[in-house]
Amino acid sequence: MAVCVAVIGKDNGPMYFRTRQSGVEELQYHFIVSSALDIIEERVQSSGKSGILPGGVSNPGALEITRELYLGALTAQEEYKVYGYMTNTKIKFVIVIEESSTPLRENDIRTMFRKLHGAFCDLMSNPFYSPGSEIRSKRFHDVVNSIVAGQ
Amino acid sequence: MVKQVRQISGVSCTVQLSKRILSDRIVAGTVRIHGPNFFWLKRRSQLDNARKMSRQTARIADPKKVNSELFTLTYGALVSQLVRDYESVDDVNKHLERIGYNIGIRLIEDFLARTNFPRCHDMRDAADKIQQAFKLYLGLSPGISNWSNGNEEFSLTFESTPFAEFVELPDSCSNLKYGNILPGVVRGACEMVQMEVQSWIIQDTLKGDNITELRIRFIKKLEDAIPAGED
Amino acid sequence: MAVQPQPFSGAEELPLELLHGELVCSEVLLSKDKDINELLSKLEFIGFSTGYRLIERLLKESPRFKDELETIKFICKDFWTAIYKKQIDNLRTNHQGTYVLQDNSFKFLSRISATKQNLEHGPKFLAYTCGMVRGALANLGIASVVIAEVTTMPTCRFHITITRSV
Amino acid sequence: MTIHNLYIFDRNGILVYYGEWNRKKVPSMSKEEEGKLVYGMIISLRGVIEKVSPLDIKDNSFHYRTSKYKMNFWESPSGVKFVMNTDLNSPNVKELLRSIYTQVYVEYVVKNPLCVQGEFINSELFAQKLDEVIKASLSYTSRTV
Repeated sequence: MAVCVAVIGKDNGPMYFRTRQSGVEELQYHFIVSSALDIIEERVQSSGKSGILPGGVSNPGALEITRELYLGALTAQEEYKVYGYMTNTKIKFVIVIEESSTPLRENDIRTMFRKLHGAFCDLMSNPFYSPGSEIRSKRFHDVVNSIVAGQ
Repeated sequence: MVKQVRQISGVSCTVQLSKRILSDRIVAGTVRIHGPNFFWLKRRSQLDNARKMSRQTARIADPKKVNSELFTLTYGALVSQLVRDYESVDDVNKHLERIGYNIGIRLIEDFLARTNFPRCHDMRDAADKIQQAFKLYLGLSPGISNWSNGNEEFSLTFESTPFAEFVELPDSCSNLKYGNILPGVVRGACEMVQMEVQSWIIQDTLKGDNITELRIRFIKKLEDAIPAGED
Repeated sequence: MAVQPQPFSGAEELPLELLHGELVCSEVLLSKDKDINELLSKLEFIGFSTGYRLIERLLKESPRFKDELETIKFICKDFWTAIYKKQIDNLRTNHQGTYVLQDNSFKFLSRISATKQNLEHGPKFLAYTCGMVRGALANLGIASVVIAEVTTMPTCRFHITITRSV
Repeated sequence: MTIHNLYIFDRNGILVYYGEWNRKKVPSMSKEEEGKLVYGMIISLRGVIEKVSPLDIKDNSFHYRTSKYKMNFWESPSGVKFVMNTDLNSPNVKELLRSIYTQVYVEYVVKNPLCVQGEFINSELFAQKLDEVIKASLSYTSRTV
């Protein structure tokens, strides 16, 4: 079950942060998301020119992680798993999933991100939304709600 | 860093603090969490594969959809520009209608050339053709309803306001008629086929109505210009 | 009789073409003192905003770009085709962040006579597209300056100078 | 077939274009005056034709012929009027006038944002495309007639 959904801007500042419950635990999620960003950066950097490295150890399949927008599981703790996604425009989505009795499949996670990305594109297409600013859209909020509610 | 944050308690300050942490990242650069060996190994292999895949290019899914999205976004950029340019929202509404009129008088010529339709003989006929034009140019299928008794007035109904599917009006624009280009287009197009009409939006999904309704009223038939010096 | 009827196509492209014509030629964007530079900057900004938002949608399903050149190639091929139904005819680069995109029959110039007098109107018809390219690149993390020139209508060139690439 | 000249009037009766290909007599008046005369004549003529018509059909085209030339009229549903003078051997040019409207007028006047409604069409591109259509029609007919 998704307990935290975050949208992080190009400048790595949060544009949207939603936790299932507000309160003290919110801070914890901020920290989890913040750490996840480091891993996202590592994963996507090697696809850019800056990642020229010596040697040539090959590991087929790893590529999917870099060129694909969906970045998969970033960290896994006992009580939660963190998943990441980065758009072509360097907007990062992070979803924290609480481990529960019915584990979510990879496809369910992908669907969540696709839904979130769709909602984000629609938000960006609103001429009255200024790109990069804090997200206050009701429509976007509704989509996130449906993700958190597991619909 | 973890410990540092966890030591702080109290909800009120947490959000702000965390935001600062997140944005400080730009200045501070990245912090590596994993052991360096693991990291480099992985990066190297990713790069290698990225090279292999370089021929695979991005593809745009549906070009036809792009047309309507491009129009929607350009129109949106125009409306928000006008909202910035003009102090009064009423002025923006007028300008949008005027732009629509100017587009309508050109669009109708293309429509006539394409379809080879003759002039409309009455409003029923006109309604039918306006509906076809919406389908042809915008891929929309508005409904026709609410005919007046004399068949001189009717409504075009849309499930939602055209070109506004992504729009959420800010509070400062509550009087903005976002789709006001449409009545202008209809007025301009009809005028070119000798029909003076009035057209206005009476329901708008952007304002919370269930549908968007465009009312069209026949005013009079326009006559050919009489040459100078004749009766 | 004499002339073979042309097959009609592209009805769905016409609304944008007419809207663009309105923006360029009507007075709606003109300030009271009819300052042409202000008009150009408004057209450019409308293009910028459109390009910035459009690229978000266009690349929703696409894999990430490898580098700057791949991004520019995308602009020349897929982006251009999506908007203008044709590719850029010629792309040149100095490999130091300057790219020259040449379109031999630019859509927004294709109805206009190639007279000297109309050449003055050229910048107005290109500003929206300059902005659109700059906006799309900006959202992809490539800050640039885009200027355009008309040599003989309907041929024109877009010069992209990268100022900062992320 | 010979095409002498072509007048285009907008829906308000203003002469917005005039072109000639094979006009042998130099006119004795200005283009504007001549335009007014031609427009006045076709409107009156159409009025008469409609009034005396034995059929209840409104047509957007007609022609009249003298012993030397033929004047052809076609009007778009939007009221743009085309008047073309041809020689007597020419077949009906109604379709030609229609294609001038759909392929040249709509494409290079209506869709050219620099062309303003009611103003004289000052576009070389339009003139060039019009010329191409006219010439194509001539070569076509000379081969088949």
